[in-house]
Amino acid sequence: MTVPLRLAVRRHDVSLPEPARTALRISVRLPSDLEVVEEAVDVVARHCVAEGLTARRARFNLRVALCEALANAILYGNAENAAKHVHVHVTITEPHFLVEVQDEGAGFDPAAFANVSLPHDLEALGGRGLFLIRQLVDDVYLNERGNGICMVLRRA
Amino acid sequence: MTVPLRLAVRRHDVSLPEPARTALRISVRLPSDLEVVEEAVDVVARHCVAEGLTARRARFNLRVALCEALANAILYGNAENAAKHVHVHVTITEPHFLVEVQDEGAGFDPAAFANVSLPHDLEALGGRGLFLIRQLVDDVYLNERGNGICMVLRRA
Amino acid sequence: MSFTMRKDASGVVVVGVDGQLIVSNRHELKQKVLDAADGGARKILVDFSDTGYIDSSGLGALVSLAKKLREVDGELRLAGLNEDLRTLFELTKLDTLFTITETVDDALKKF
Amino acid sequence: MSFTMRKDASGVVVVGVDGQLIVSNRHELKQKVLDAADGGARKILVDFSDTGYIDSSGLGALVSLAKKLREVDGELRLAGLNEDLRTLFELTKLDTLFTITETVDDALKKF
Ligand SMILES: Nc1ncnc2c1ncn2[C@@H]1O[C@H](COP(=O)(O)OP(=O)(O)O)[C@@H](O)[C@H]1O
Ligand SMILES: Nc1ncnc2c1ncn2[C@@H]1O[C@H](COP(=O)(O)OP(=O)(O)O)[C@@H](O)[C@H]1O
Repeated sequence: MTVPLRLAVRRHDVSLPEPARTALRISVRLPSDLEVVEEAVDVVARHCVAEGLTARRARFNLRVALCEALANAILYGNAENAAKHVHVHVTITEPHFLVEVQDEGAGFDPAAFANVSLPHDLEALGGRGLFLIRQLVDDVYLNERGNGICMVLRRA
Repeated sequence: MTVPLRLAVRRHDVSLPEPARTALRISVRLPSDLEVVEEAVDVVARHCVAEGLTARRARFNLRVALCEALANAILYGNAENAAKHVHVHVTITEPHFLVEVQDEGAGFDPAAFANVSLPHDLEALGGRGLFLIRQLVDDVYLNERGNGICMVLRRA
Repeated sequence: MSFTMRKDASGVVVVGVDGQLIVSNRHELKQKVLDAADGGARKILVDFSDTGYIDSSGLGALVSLAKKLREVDGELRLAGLNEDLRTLFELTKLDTLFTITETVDDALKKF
Repeated sequence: MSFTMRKDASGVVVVGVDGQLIVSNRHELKQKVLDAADGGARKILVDFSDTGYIDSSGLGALVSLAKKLREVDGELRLAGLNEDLRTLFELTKLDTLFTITETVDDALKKF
Protein backbone atom coordinates (compact mmCIF):
# COMPACT_ATOMS: atom_id res chain seq x y z
CA MET A 1 0.00 0.00 0.00
CA THR A 2 1.60 3.21 -1.15
CA VAL A 3 -1.07 5.59 0.10
CA PRO A 4 0.48 8.23 2.39
CA LEU A 5 -1.23 8.59 5.73
CA ARG A 6 -0.44 12.03 7.06
CA LEU A 7 -3.18 14.12 8.50
CA ALA A 8 -3.28 17.66 9.68
CA VAL A 9 -6.46 18.87 11.31
CA ARG A 10 -6.48 22.57 12.04
CA ARG A 11 -9.39 24.70 13.05
CA HIS A 12 -8.50 27.69 10.94
CA ASP A 13 -8.66 28.73 7.36
CA VAL A 14 -6.05 27.36 5.08
CA SER A 15 -3.71 30.01 3.89
CA LEU A 16 -2.46 28.78 0.60
CA PRO A 17 1.15 29.47 -0.22
CA GLU A 18 1.50 32.34 -2.68
CA PRO A 19 2.60 30.74 -5.89
CA ALA A 20 5.73 32.28 -7.30
CA ARG A 21 4.49 32.77 -10.81
CA THR A 22 1.21 31.43 -12.01
CA ALA A 23 -1.53 29.79 -10.02
CA LEU A 24 -4.35 27.85 -11.54
CA ARG A 25 -7.69 27.59 -9.85
CA ILE A 26 -10.63 25.56 -10.99
CA SER A 27 -14.04 26.12 -9.44
CA VAL A 28 -17.20 24.15 -9.83
CA ARG A 29 -20.52 25.11 -8.33
CA LEU A 30 -22.91 22.25 -7.79
CA PRO A 31 -26.55 21.97 -6.82
CA SER A 32 -27.27 19.97 -3.67
CA ASP A 33 -28.17 16.90 -5.63
CA LEU A 34 -26.43 13.55 -5.31
CA GLU A 35 -27.01 12.99 -9.01
CA VAL A 36 -24.24 15.45 -9.90
CA VAL A 37 -21.55 13.89 -7.73
CA GLU A 38 -20.24 11.54 -10.34
CA GLU A 39 -19.98 14.16 -13.05
CA ALA A 40 -18.34 16.64 -10.71
CA VAL A 41 -15.78 14.07 -9.64
CA ASP A 42 -15.06 13.32 -13.28
CA VAL A 43 -14.62 16.97 -14.21
CA VAL A 44 -12.25 17.69 -11.36
CA ALA A 45 -10.23 14.53 -11.95
CA ARG A 46 -9.93 15.28 -15.65
CA HIS A 47 -8.60 18.77 -15.04
CA CYS A 48 -6.19 17.58 -12.37
CA VAL A 49 -4.80 15.01 -14.77
CA ALA A 50 -4.45 17.76 -17.36
CA GLU A 51 -2.30 19.54 -14.77
CA GLY A 52 -0.11 16.56 -14.08
CA LEU A 53 -1.73 14.58 -11.27
CA THR A 54 -0.82 10.96 -11.90
CA ALA A 55 -3.59 8.91 -13.44
CA ARG A 56 -3.52 6.49 -10.53
CA ARG A 57 -3.99 9.15 -7.86
CA ALA A 58 -6.68 10.86 -9.91
CA ARG A 59 -8.52 7.65 -10.60
CA PHE A 60 -8.51 6.38 -7.07
CA ASN A 61 -7.31 8.69 -4.29
CA LEU A 62 -8.78 11.91 -5.64
CA ARG A 63 -11.99 10.39 -6.92
CA VAL A 64 -12.91 8.50 -3.80
CA ALA A 65 -11.95 11.34 -1.44
CA LEU A 66 -13.80 13.95 -3.48
CA CYS A 67 -16.84 11.73 -3.80
CA GLU A 68 -16.95 11.39 0.00
CA ALA A 69 -16.57 15.11 0.56
CA LEU A 70 -19.28 15.96 -1.96
CA ALA A 71 -21.70 13.42 -0.56
CA ASN A 72 -21.18 14.82 2.94
CA ALA A 73 -21.56 18.40 1.74
CA ILE A 74 -24.81 17.60 -0.05
CA LEU A 75 -26.29 15.30 2.59
CA TYR A 76 -25.13 16.77 5.92
CA GLY A 77 -24.00 20.28 5.03
CA ASN A 78 -26.81 21.34 2.70
CA ALA A 79 -29.30 18.65 3.69
CA GLU A 80 -30.16 18.28 0.00
CA ASN A 81 -31.73 21.73 0.10
CA ALA A 82 -32.19 22.76 -3.52
CA ALA A 83 -31.56 26.41 -2.66
CA LYS A 84 -28.05 25.66 -1.45
CA HIS A 85 -24.94 24.90 -3.44
CA VAL A 86 -21.70 23.09 -2.99
CA HIS A 87 -18.56 24.90 -4.07
CA VAL A 88 -15.49 23.07 -5.21
CA HIS A 89 -12.23 24.95 -5.65
CA VAL A 90 -9.13 23.28 -6.93
CA THR A 91 -5.93 25.25 -6.59
CA ILE A 92 -2.97 23.85 -8.42
CA THR A 93 0.49 24.89 -7.38
CA GLU A 94 3.89 23.54 -8.19
CA PRO A 95 3.93 20.93 -5.39
CA HIS A 96 0.24 20.47 -4.56
CA PHE A 97 -3.31 19.98 -5.67
CA LEU A 98 -5.60 21.60 -3.11
CA VAL A 99 -9.18 20.46 -3.41
CA GLU A 100 -11.65 22.43 -1.28
CA VAL A 101 -15.26 21.40 -0.87
CA GLN A 102 -17.48 23.92 0.82
CA ASP A 103 -21.17 23.67 1.58
CA GLU A 104 -23.69 26.21 2.82
CA GLY A 105 -24.51 24.32 5.97
CA ALA A 106 -24.01 25.01 9.67
CA GLY A 107 -20.65 23.32 9.65
CA PHE A 108 -19.03 20.29 10.98
CA ASP A 109 -18.87 18.87 14.43
CA PRO A 110 -15.15 19.31 15.06
CA ALA A 111 -15.11 16.29 17.32
CA ALA A 112 -16.40 14.13 14.50
CA PHE A 113 -13.58 15.42 12.38
CA ALA A 114 -10.71 15.30 14.85
CA ASN A 115 -11.27 11.76 16.04
CA VAL A 116 -12.08 10.04 12.85
CA SER A 117 -11.51 6.33 12.90
CA LEU A 118 -13.14 3.24 11.54
CA PRO A 119 -16.46 2.41 13.19
CA HIS A 120 -16.00 -0.04 16.05
CA ASP A 121 -18.62 -2.26 14.52
CA LEU A 122 -17.05 -3.63 11.38
CA GLU A 123 -20.53 -4.15 9.98
CA ALA A 124 -21.69 -0.59 10.55
CA LEU A 125 -23.49 0.75 7.52
CA GLY A 126 -21.84 4.19 7.64
CA GLY A 127 -19.09 6.18 9.24
CA ARG A 128 -16.26 5.40 6.86
CA GLY A 129 -16.34 8.56 4.73
CA LEU A 130 -14.06 10.90 6.64
CA PHE A 131 -11.81 8.01 7.53
CA LEU A 132 -11.32 7.23 3.86
CA ILE A 133 -10.61 10.86 3.03
CA ARG A 134 -7.89 10.87 5.67
CA GLN A 135 -6.38 7.73 4.27
CA LEU A 136 -6.46 8.72 0.64
CA VAL A 137 -5.10 12.25 0.63
CA ASP A 138 -1.88 13.67 2.03
CA ASP A 139 -3.39 16.34 4.28
CA VAL A 140 -6.85 17.43 5.31
CA TYR A 141 -7.86 20.81 6.69
CA LEU A 142 -11.14 22.10 7.96
CA ASN A 143 -12.06 25.75 7.53
CA GLU A 144 -12.94 28.09 10.39
CA ARG A 145 -16.68 27.66 10.21
CA GLY A 146 -16.42 23.93 9.73
CA ASN A 147 -18.35 23.82 6.49
CA GLY A 148 -15.37 23.47 4.23
CA ILE A 149 -12.80 20.76 3.90
CA CYS A 150 -9.54 21.15 2.04
CA MET A 151 -7.85 18.02 0.78
CA VAL A 152 -4.23 18.20 -0.27
CA LEU A 153 -2.68 15.85 -2.77
CA ARG A 154 1.01 16.12 -3.35
CA ARG A 155 1.98 16.11 -6.97
CA ALA A 156 4.28 13.11 -6.83
CA MET B 1 -13.59 30.95 -43.69
CA THR B 2 -15.90 29.62 -41.04
CA VAL B 3 -15.03 32.12 -38.33
CA PRO B 4 -18.16 33.92 -37.11
CA LEU B 5 -17.93 37.67 -37.08
CA ARG B 6 -20.40 38.93 -34.51
CA LEU B 7 -19.34 41.59 -32.10
CA ALA B 8 -21.02 43.13 -29.12
CA VAL B 9 -19.31 46.01 -27.41
CA ARG B 10 -21.00 47.08 -24.20
CA ARG B 11 -19.68 49.41 -21.57
CA HIS B 12 -20.93 47.48 -18.58
CA ASP B 13 -19.98 44.40 -16.69
CA VAL B 14 -20.96 41.18 -18.26
CA SER B 15 -23.62 39.42 -16.30
CA LEU B 16 -23.09 35.81 -17.01
CA PRO B 17 -26.17 33.67 -17.37
CA GLU B 18 -26.84 31.61 -14.24
CA PRO B 19 -26.08 28.08 -15.23
CA ALA B 20 -28.92 25.72 -14.52
CA ARG B 21 -26.89 23.05 -12.77
CA THR B 22 -23.16 23.12 -12.60
CA ALA B 23 -20.81 25.85 -13.68
CA LEU B 24 -17.13 25.38 -14.14
CA ARG B 25 -14.72 28.24 -13.72
CA ILE B 26 -11.00 28.14 -14.31
CA SER B 27 -8.82 30.97 -13.10
CA VAL B 28 -5.20 31.66 -13.76
CA ARG B 29 -3.23 34.47 -12.21
CA LEU B 30 -0.21 35.60 -14.17
CA PRO B 31 2.69 37.90 -13.50
CA SER B 32 3.07 40.84 -15.88
CA ASP B 33 5.70 39.08 -17.90
CA LEU B 34 5.42 38.31 -21.59
CA GLU B 35 7.36 35.10 -20.99
CA VAL B 36 4.31 33.46 -19.40
CA VAL B 37 1.90 34.19 -22.25
CA GLU B 38 2.58 31.02 -24.16
CA GLU B 39 2.20 28.73 -21.17
CA ALA B 40 -0.96 30.48 -20.02
CA VAL B 41 -2.49 30.15 -23.47
CA ASP B 42 -1.60 26.46 -23.44
CA VAL B 43 -3.12 25.84 -20.04
CA VAL B 44 -6.37 27.57 -20.88
CA ALA B 45 -6.65 25.87 -24.26
CA ARG B 46 -6.00 22.47 -22.73
CA HIS B 47 -8.71 22.88 -20.13
CA CYS B 48 -11.18 24.20 -22.68
CA VAL B 49 -10.55 21.18 -24.87
CA ALA B 50 -11.11 18.99 -21.82
CA GLU B 51 -14.51 20.68 -21.55
CA GLY B 52 -15.43 20.11 -25.15
CA LEU B 53 -14.19 23.07 -27.14
CA THR B 54 -13.32 21.75 -30.57
CA ALA B 55 -9.62 21.23 -31.17
CA ARG B 56 -9.70 23.58 -34.13
CA ARG B 57 -11.22 26.48 -32.22
CA ALA B 58 -8.91 25.89 -29.27
CA ARG B 59 -5.84 25.65 -31.44
CA PHE B 60 -6.52 28.71 -33.48
CA ASN B 61 -9.37 31.02 -32.47
CA LEU B 62 -8.95 30.73 -28.72
CA ARG B 63 -5.17 30.69 -28.75
CA VAL B 64 -4.65 33.69 -30.96
CA ALA B 65 -7.38 35.76 -29.29
CA LEU B 66 -6.17 34.93 -25.79
CA CYS B 67 -2.58 35.63 -26.75
CA GLU B 68 -3.59 39.08 -27.99
CA ALA B 69 -5.59 39.85 -24.87
CA LEU B 70 -2.76 38.74 -22.57
CA ALA B 71 -0.16 40.70 -24.47
CA ASN B 72 -2.30 43.84 -24.24
CA ALA B 73 -3.00 43.28 -20.54
CA ILE B 74 0.70 42.88 -19.78
CA LEU B 75 2.01 45.63 -22.07
CA TYR B 76 -0.67 48.33 -21.94
CA GLY B 77 -2.73 47.46 -18.89
CA ASN B 78 0.01 46.60 -16.42
CA ALA B 79 2.89 48.21 -18.32
CA GLU B 80 4.99 45.16 -17.44
CA ASN B 81 4.94 46.24 -13.80
CA ALA B 82 6.11 43.25 -11.80
CA ALA B 83 3.85 44.20 -8.88
CA LYS B 84 0.74 43.81 -11.01
CA HIS B 85 -0.97 40.66 -12.20
CA VAL B 86 -3.18 39.56 -15.02
CA HIS B 87 -6.23 37.52 -14.11
CA VAL B 88 -7.76 35.05 -16.49
CA HIS B 89 -11.16 33.56 -15.72
CA VAL B 90 -12.73 30.97 -17.93
CA THR B 91 -16.36 30.22 -17.26
CA ILE B 92 -17.74 27.21 -19.03
CA THR B 93 -21.46 26.89 -19.46
CA GLU B 94 -23.57 24.63 -21.60
CA PRO B 95 -23.50 26.87 -24.68
CA HIS B 96 -20.42 29.05 -24.12
CA PHE B 97 -16.82 29.41 -23.13
CA LEU B 98 -16.35 32.83 -21.57
CA VAL B 99 -12.73 33.87 -21.37
CA GLU B 100 -12.09 37.01 -19.31
CA VAL B 101 -8.73 38.72 -19.19
CA GLN B 102 -8.38 41.43 -16.60
CA ASP B 103 -5.38 43.58 -15.84
CA GLU B 104 -4.64 46.00 -13.02
CA GLY B 105 -4.24 48.98 -15.30
CA ALA B 106 -6.16 52.21 -15.76
CA GLY B 107 -8.36 50.66 -18.38
CA PHE B 108 -8.96 50.90 -22.01
CA ASP B 109 -9.70 53.83 -24.22
CA PRO B 110 -13.27 52.93 -25.19
CA ALA B 111 -12.85 54.65 -28.53
CA ALA B 112 -9.96 52.35 -29.35
CA PHE B 113 -12.18 49.43 -28.55
CA ALA B 114 -15.42 50.53 -30.20
CA ASN B 115 -13.94 51.44 -33.56
CA VAL B 116 -11.51 48.67 -34.06
CA SER B 117 -10.56 48.07 -37.65
CA LEU B 118 -7.48 47.14 -39.60
CA PRO B 119 -4.85 49.88 -39.69
CA HIS B 120 -5.22 52.04 -42.81
CA ASP B 121 -1.60 51.45 -43.59
CA LEU B 122 -1.34 47.81 -44.56
CA GLU B 123 2.31 47.91 -43.55
CA ALA B 124 1.69 49.27 -40.07
CA LEU B 125 3.70 47.38 -37.48
CA GLY B 126 0.90 47.19 -34.91
CA GLY B 127 -2.79 47.78 -34.41
CA ARG B 128 -4.10 44.38 -35.41
CA GLY B 129 -4.57 42.82 -31.98
CA LEU B 130 -8.08 43.90 -31.05
CA PHE B 131 -9.17 43.49 -34.65
CA LEU B 132 -8.06 39.86 -34.58
CA ILE B 133 -9.83 39.22 -31.29
CA ARG B 134 -13.04 40.54 -32.84
CA GLN B 135 -12.63 38.31 -35.85
CA LEU B 136 -11.76 35.15 -33.99
CA VAL B 137 -14.31 34.98 -31.21
CA ASP B 138 -18.09 35.14 -31.31
CA ASP B 139 -18.59 38.07 -28.96
CA VAL B 140 -16.39 40.53 -27.11
CA TYR B 141 -17.33 42.55 -24.06
CA LEU B 142 -15.45 45.18 -22.14
CA ASN B 143 -15.98 45.55 -18.41
CA GLU B 144 -17.10 48.77 -16.74
CA ARG B 145 -13.66 50.05 -15.88
CA GLY B 146 -12.23 49.10 -19.22
CA ASN B 147 -9.46 46.93 -17.86
CA GLY B 148 -11.14 43.63 -18.57
CA ILE B 149 -12.15 42.01 -21.78
CA CYS B 150 -14.50 39.05 -22.01
CA MET B 151 -14.29 36.88 -25.09
CA VAL B 152 -17.11 34.49 -25.83
CA LEU B 153 -16.68 31.34 -27.85
CA ARG B 154 -19.77 29.37 -28.64
CA ARG B 155 -19.40 25.69 -28.05
CA ALA B 156 -20.25 24.57 -31.58
CA MET C 1 -23.28 3.60 -15.14
CA SER C 2 -25.50 0.63 -14.56
CA PHE C 3 -25.85 -2.79 -13.04
CA THR C 4 -26.11 -5.97 -15.03
CA MET C 5 -27.56 -9.16 -13.68
CA ARG C 6 -27.35 -12.73 -14.91
CA LYS C 7 -27.92 -16.16 -13.47
CA ASP C 8 -24.97 -18.45 -13.91
CA ALA C 9 -25.45 -22.14 -14.78
CA SER C 10 -24.29 -22.90 -11.23
CA GLY C 11 -27.27 -20.98 -9.86
CA VAL C 12 -25.21 -18.03 -8.64
CA VAL C 13 -26.62 -14.62 -9.53
CA VAL C 14 -23.83 -12.40 -10.88
CA VAL C 15 -24.30 -8.66 -10.53
CA GLY C 16 -21.94 -6.53 -12.57
CA VAL C 17 -21.14 -2.97 -11.52
CA ASP C 18 -20.47 -0.93 -14.64
CA GLY C 19 -18.88 2.35 -13.62
CA GLN C 20 -19.11 3.67 -10.09
CA LEU C 21 -20.77 2.27 -7.00
CA ILE C 22 -21.36 5.42 -5.02
CA VAL C 23 -23.79 7.46 -3.01
CA SER C 24 -25.99 8.22 -6.00
CA ASN C 25 -26.62 4.68 -7.23
CA ARG C 26 -26.14 2.41 -4.25
CA HIS C 27 -29.92 2.22 -3.70
CA GLU C 28 -30.34 0.92 -7.21
CA LEU C 29 -27.87 -1.88 -6.52
CA LYS C 30 -29.52 -2.70 -3.22
CA GLN C 31 -32.93 -2.87 -4.86
CA LYS C 32 -31.70 -5.16 -7.61
CA VAL C 33 -30.06 -7.57 -5.23
CA LEU C 34 -32.97 -7.57 -2.79
CA ASP C 35 -35.37 -8.23 -5.66
CA ALA C 36 -33.22 -11.20 -6.68
CA ALA C 37 -33.24 -12.46 -3.09
CA ASP C 38 -37.01 -12.07 -2.98
CA GLY C 39 -37.11 -14.16 -6.13
CA GLY C 40 -35.24 -16.92 -4.33
CA ALA C 41 -31.60 -16.19 -5.12
CA ARG C 42 -29.29 -17.08 -2.24
CA LYS C 43 -25.82 -16.94 -3.79
CA ILE C 44 -25.01 -13.50 -5.11
CA LEU C 45 -21.66 -12.57 -6.61
CA VAL C 46 -20.88 -8.92 -7.24
CA ASP C 47 -18.52 -8.55 -10.17
CA PHE C 48 -16.32 -5.44 -9.99
CA SER C 49 -14.28 -6.11 -13.14
CA ASP C 50 -15.75 -3.03 -14.83
CA THR C 51 -15.94 -0.79 -11.79
CA GLY C 52 -14.20 2.55 -11.57
CA TYR C 53 -14.44 3.42 -7.92
CA ILE C 54 -16.51 2.69 -4.84
CA ASP C 55 -17.19 5.18 -2.08
CA SER C 56 -18.07 4.60 1.56
CA SER C 57 -21.79 4.58 0.76
CA GLY C 58 -21.15 1.86 -1.75
CA LEU C 59 -19.25 -0.10 0.87
CA GLY C 60 -22.13 0.47 3.27
CA ALA C 61 -24.57 -0.87 0.71
CA LEU C 62 -22.50 -4.03 0.31
CA VAL C 63 -22.34 -4.52 4.08
CA SER C 64 -26.10 -4.04 4.30
CA LEU C 65 -26.77 -6.53 1.52
CA ALA C 66 -24.44 -9.09 3.04
CA LYS C 67 -26.38 -8.84 6.31
CA LYS C 68 -29.75 -9.15 4.64
CA LEU C 69 -28.67 -12.18 2.65
CA ARG C 70 -27.25 -13.83 5.73
CA GLU C 71 -30.63 -13.42 7.39
CA VAL C 72 -32.15 -15.65 4.72
CA ASP C 73 -29.20 -18.07 4.77
CA GLY C 74 -27.77 -16.60 1.60
CA GLU C 75 -24.37 -15.06 0.92
CA LEU C 76 -22.92 -12.13 -0.95
CA ARG C 77 -19.43 -12.54 -2.37
CA LEU C 78 -17.18 -10.23 -4.33
CA ALA C 79 -14.87 -10.73 -7.32
CA GLY C 80 -12.93 -8.83 -9.94
CA LEU C 81 -11.55 -6.08 -7.71
CA ASN C 82 -8.58 -4.22 -9.14
CA GLU C 83 -5.69 -3.16 -6.96
CA ASP C 84 -7.26 0.17 -6.02
CA LEU C 85 -10.55 -1.37 -4.99
CA ARG C 86 -8.75 -4.03 -3.01
CA THR C 87 -6.92 -1.28 -1.16
CA LEU C 88 -10.29 0.22 -0.29
CA PHE C 89 -11.46 -2.99 1.33
CA GLU C 90 -8.17 -3.36 3.16
CA LEU C 91 -8.22 0.20 4.48
CA THR C 92 -11.70 -0.30 5.86
CA LYS C 93 -10.95 -3.86 7.01
CA LEU C 94 -13.96 -5.05 5.04
CA ASP C 95 -11.72 -7.57 3.32
CA THR C 96 -12.20 -9.63 6.48
CA LEU C 97 -15.97 -9.44 6.19
CA PHE C 98 -16.40 -10.62 2.64
CA THR C 99 -15.24 -13.61 0.66
CA ILE C 100 -13.31 -11.89 -2.10
CA THR C 101 -12.10 -13.86 -5.09
CA GLU C 102 -9.83 -12.59 -7.80
CA THR C 103 -11.76 -13.68 -10.86
CA VAL C 104 -15.45 -14.26 -11.43
CA ASP C 105 -14.77 -17.70 -12.93
CA ASP C 106 -12.88 -18.74 -9.85
CA ALA C 107 -15.58 -17.36 -7.59
CA LEU C 108 -18.29 -19.26 -9.45
CA LYS C 109 -16.38 -22.53 -9.14
CA LYS C 110 -15.98 -22.14 -5.39
CA PHE C 111 -19.36 -20.65 -4.49
CA MET D 1 9.99 27.00 -29.21
CA SER D 2 12.85 28.11 -31.36
CA PHE D 3 13.98 29.25 -34.74
CA THR D 4 16.12 27.20 -37.06
CA MET D 5 18.18 28.67 -39.85
CA ARG D 6 19.82 27.08 -42.86
CA LYS D 7 21.16 28.26 -46.18
CA ASP D 8 19.70 26.40 -49.13
CA ALA D 9 21.87 25.39 -52.11
CA SER D 10 20.00 28.07 -54.07
CA GLY D 11 21.34 30.72 -51.71
CA VAL D 12 18.00 31.32 -50.00
CA VAL D 13 18.16 31.46 -46.20
CA VAL D 14 15.34 29.37 -44.74
CA VAL D 15 14.14 30.28 -41.25
CA GLY D 16 11.95 27.70 -39.55
CA VAL D 17 9.50 28.73 -36.84
CA ASP D 18 9.16 25.85 -34.41
CA GLY D 19 6.17 26.50 -32.17
CA GLN D 20 4.66 29.94 -31.78
CA LEU D 21 5.61 33.26 -33.30
CA ILE D 22 4.21 35.64 -30.74
CA VAL D 23 4.81 38.67 -28.60
CA SER D 24 7.39 36.91 -26.45
CA ASN D 25 9.73 35.66 -29.15
CA ARG D 26 9.23 37.97 -32.15
CA HIS D 27 12.36 39.94 -31.23
CA GLU D 28 14.42 36.78 -31.40
CA LEU D 29 13.17 36.11 -34.92
CA LYS D 30 13.82 39.69 -35.97
CA GLN D 31 17.34 39.55 -34.62
CA LYS D 32 18.12 36.29 -36.40
CA VAL D 33 16.88 37.53 -39.74
CA LEU D 34 18.56 40.93 -39.44
CA ASP D 35 21.82 39.20 -38.54
CA ALA D 36 21.51 37.09 -41.67
CA ALA D 37 20.83 40.24 -43.74
CA ASP D 38 23.86 41.91 -42.19
CA GLY D 39 25.82 38.85 -43.26
CA GLY D 40 24.72 39.43 -46.84
CA ALA D 41 21.58 37.32 -47.13
CA ARG D 42 18.99 38.89 -49.44
CA LYS D 43 16.48 36.11 -50.04
CA ILE D 44 14.87 34.96 -46.82
CA LEU D 45 12.13 32.35 -46.66
CA VAL D 46 10.21 31.87 -43.43
CA ASP D 47 9.02 28.29 -43.10
CA PHE D 48 5.84 27.91 -41.04
CA SER D 49 5.42 24.15 -41.50
CA ASP D 50 6.00 23.54 -37.79
CA THR D 51 4.28 26.63 -36.45
CA GLY D 52 1.38 26.49 -34.02
CA TYR D 53 0.03 30.00 -34.08
CA ILE D 54 1.06 33.57 -34.85
CA ASP D 55 -0.25 36.60 -33.05
CA SER D 56 -0.47 40.20 -34.23
CA SER D 57 2.99 40.98 -32.83
CA GLY D 58 4.35 38.14 -34.89
CA LEU D 59 2.62 39.54 -37.96
CA GLY D 60 4.07 42.95 -37.12
CA ALA D 61 7.54 41.45 -36.91
CA LEU D 62 7.15 39.91 -40.35
CA VAL D 63 5.97 43.22 -41.81
CA SER D 64 8.91 44.98 -40.23
CA LEU D 65 11.40 42.46 -41.57
CA ALA D 66 9.92 42.61 -45.05
CA LYS D 67 10.39 46.39 -45.03
CA LYS D 68 13.96 46.20 -43.81
CA LEU D 69 14.89 43.63 -46.42
CA ARG D 70 13.30 45.67 -49.16
CA GLU D 71 15.47 48.60 -48.13
CA VAL D 72 18.54 46.55 -48.99
CA ASP D 73 16.95 45.12 -52.15
CA GLY D 74 16.21 41.84 -50.45
CA GLU D 75 12.93 40.00 -49.99
CA LEU D 76 11.14 38.04 -47.29
CA ARG D 77 8.80 35.30 -48.44
CA LEU D 78 6.59 32.87 -46.56
CA ALA D 79 5.81 29.18 -46.98
CA GLY D 80 4.27 26.21 -45.23
CA LEU D 81 1.24 27.99 -43.73
CA ASN D 82 -1.55 25.69 -42.63
CA GLU D 83 -5.19 26.62 -43.15
CA ASP D 84 -5.46 28.49 -39.83
CA LEU D 85 -2.37 30.57 -40.44
CA ARG D 86 -3.52 31.36 -43.95
CA THR D 87 -6.79 32.59 -42.48
CA LEU D 88 -4.79 34.91 -40.26
CA PHE D 89 -3.05 36.51 -43.23
CA GLU D 90 -6.33 36.80 -45.10
CA LEU D 91 -8.14 38.41 -42.15
CA THR D 92 -5.40 41.01 -41.84
CA LYS D 93 -5.04 41.37 -45.64
CA LEU D 94 -1.34 40.66 -45.24
CA ASP D 95 -1.69 37.91 -47.84
CA THR D 96 -1.51 40.76 -50.35
CA LEU D 97 1.76 42.04 -48.90
CA PHE D 98 3.77 38.84 -48.95
CA THR D 99 4.62 36.26 -51.52
CA ILE D 100 3.20 33.15 -49.90
CA THR D 101 3.95 29.73 -51.31
CA GLU D 102 2.39 26.50 -50.21
CA THR D 103 5.50 24.38 -49.80
CA VAL D 104 9.08 25.27 -49.01
CA ASP D 105 10.36 23.27 -51.99
CA ASP D 106 8.12 25.19 -54.31
CA ALA D 107 9.14 28.49 -52.75
CA LEU D 108 12.82 27.67 -53.16
CA LYS D 109 12.38 26.82 -56.82
CA LYS D 110 10.61 30.11 -57.55
CA PHE D 111 12.63 32.48 -55.32
N1 LIG E 1 -20.18 18.74 5.38
C1 LIG E 1 -20.59 18.34 6.60
N2 LIG E 1 -21.32 19.18 7.38
C2 LIG E 1 -21.74 18.78 8.61
N3 LIG E 1 -21.47 17.57 9.15
C3 LIG E 1 -20.76 16.68 8.43
C4 LIG E 1 -20.29 17.02 7.14
N4 LIG E 1 -19.60 15.95 6.68
C5 LIG E 1 -19.64 15.00 7.62
N5 LIG E 1 -20.34 15.43 8.69
C6 LIG E 1 -20.61 14.66 9.94
O1 LIG E 1 -19.60 13.69 10.12
C7 LIG E 1 -20.20 12.39 10.23
C8 LIG E 1 -19.29 11.31 9.68
O2 LIG E 1 -19.22 11.39 8.26
P1 LIG E 1 -18.63 10.19 7.43
O3 LIG E 1 -17.34 9.78 8.02
O4 LIG E 1 -18.56 10.63 6.00
O5 LIG E 1 -19.59 8.98 7.59
P2 LIG E 1 -21.13 8.85 7.16
O6 LIG E 1 -21.38 9.82 6.06
O7 LIG E 1 -21.23 7.45 6.71
O8 LIG E 1 -21.91 9.15 8.42
C9 LIG E 1 -21.51 12.51 9.51
O9 LIG E 1 -22.44 11.53 9.94
C10 LIG E 1 -21.93 13.93 9.86
O10 LIG E 1 -22.53 13.98 11.12
N1 LIG F 1 -5.49 46.08 -21.62
C1 LIG F 1 -5.39 47.33 -22.15
N2 LIG F 1 -5.35 48.42 -21.34
C2 LIG F 1 -5.23 49.65 -21.87
N3 LIG F 1 -5.16 49.90 -23.20
C3 LIG F 1 -5.20 48.87 -24.07
C4 LIG F 1 -5.32 47.54 -23.58
N4 LIG F 1 -5.34 46.72 -24.68
C5 LIG F 1 -5.23 47.51 -25.75
N5 LIG F 1 -5.15 48.80 -25.42
C6 LIG F 1 -5.04 49.94 -26.34
O1 LIG F 1 -5.57 49.60 -27.60
C7 LIG F 1 -4.60 49.79 -28.63
C8 LIG F 1 -4.78 48.81 -29.75
O2 LIG F 1 -4.38 47.51 -29.35
P1 LIG F 1 -4.16 46.36 -30.41
O3 LIG F 1 -5.29 46.36 -31.36
O4 LIG F 1 -3.92 45.10 -29.67
O5 LIG F 1 -2.89 46.78 -31.24
P2 LIG F 1 -1.39 46.99 -30.77
O6 LIG F 1 -1.19 46.19 -29.53
O7 LIG F 1 -0.61 46.46 -31.90
O8 LIG F 1 -1.25 48.46 -30.56
C9 LIG F 1 -3.27 49.68 -27.92
O9 LIG F 1 -2.24 50.35 -28.63
C10 LIG F 1 -3.59 50.33 -26.58
O10 LIG F 1 -3.51 51.71 -26.65
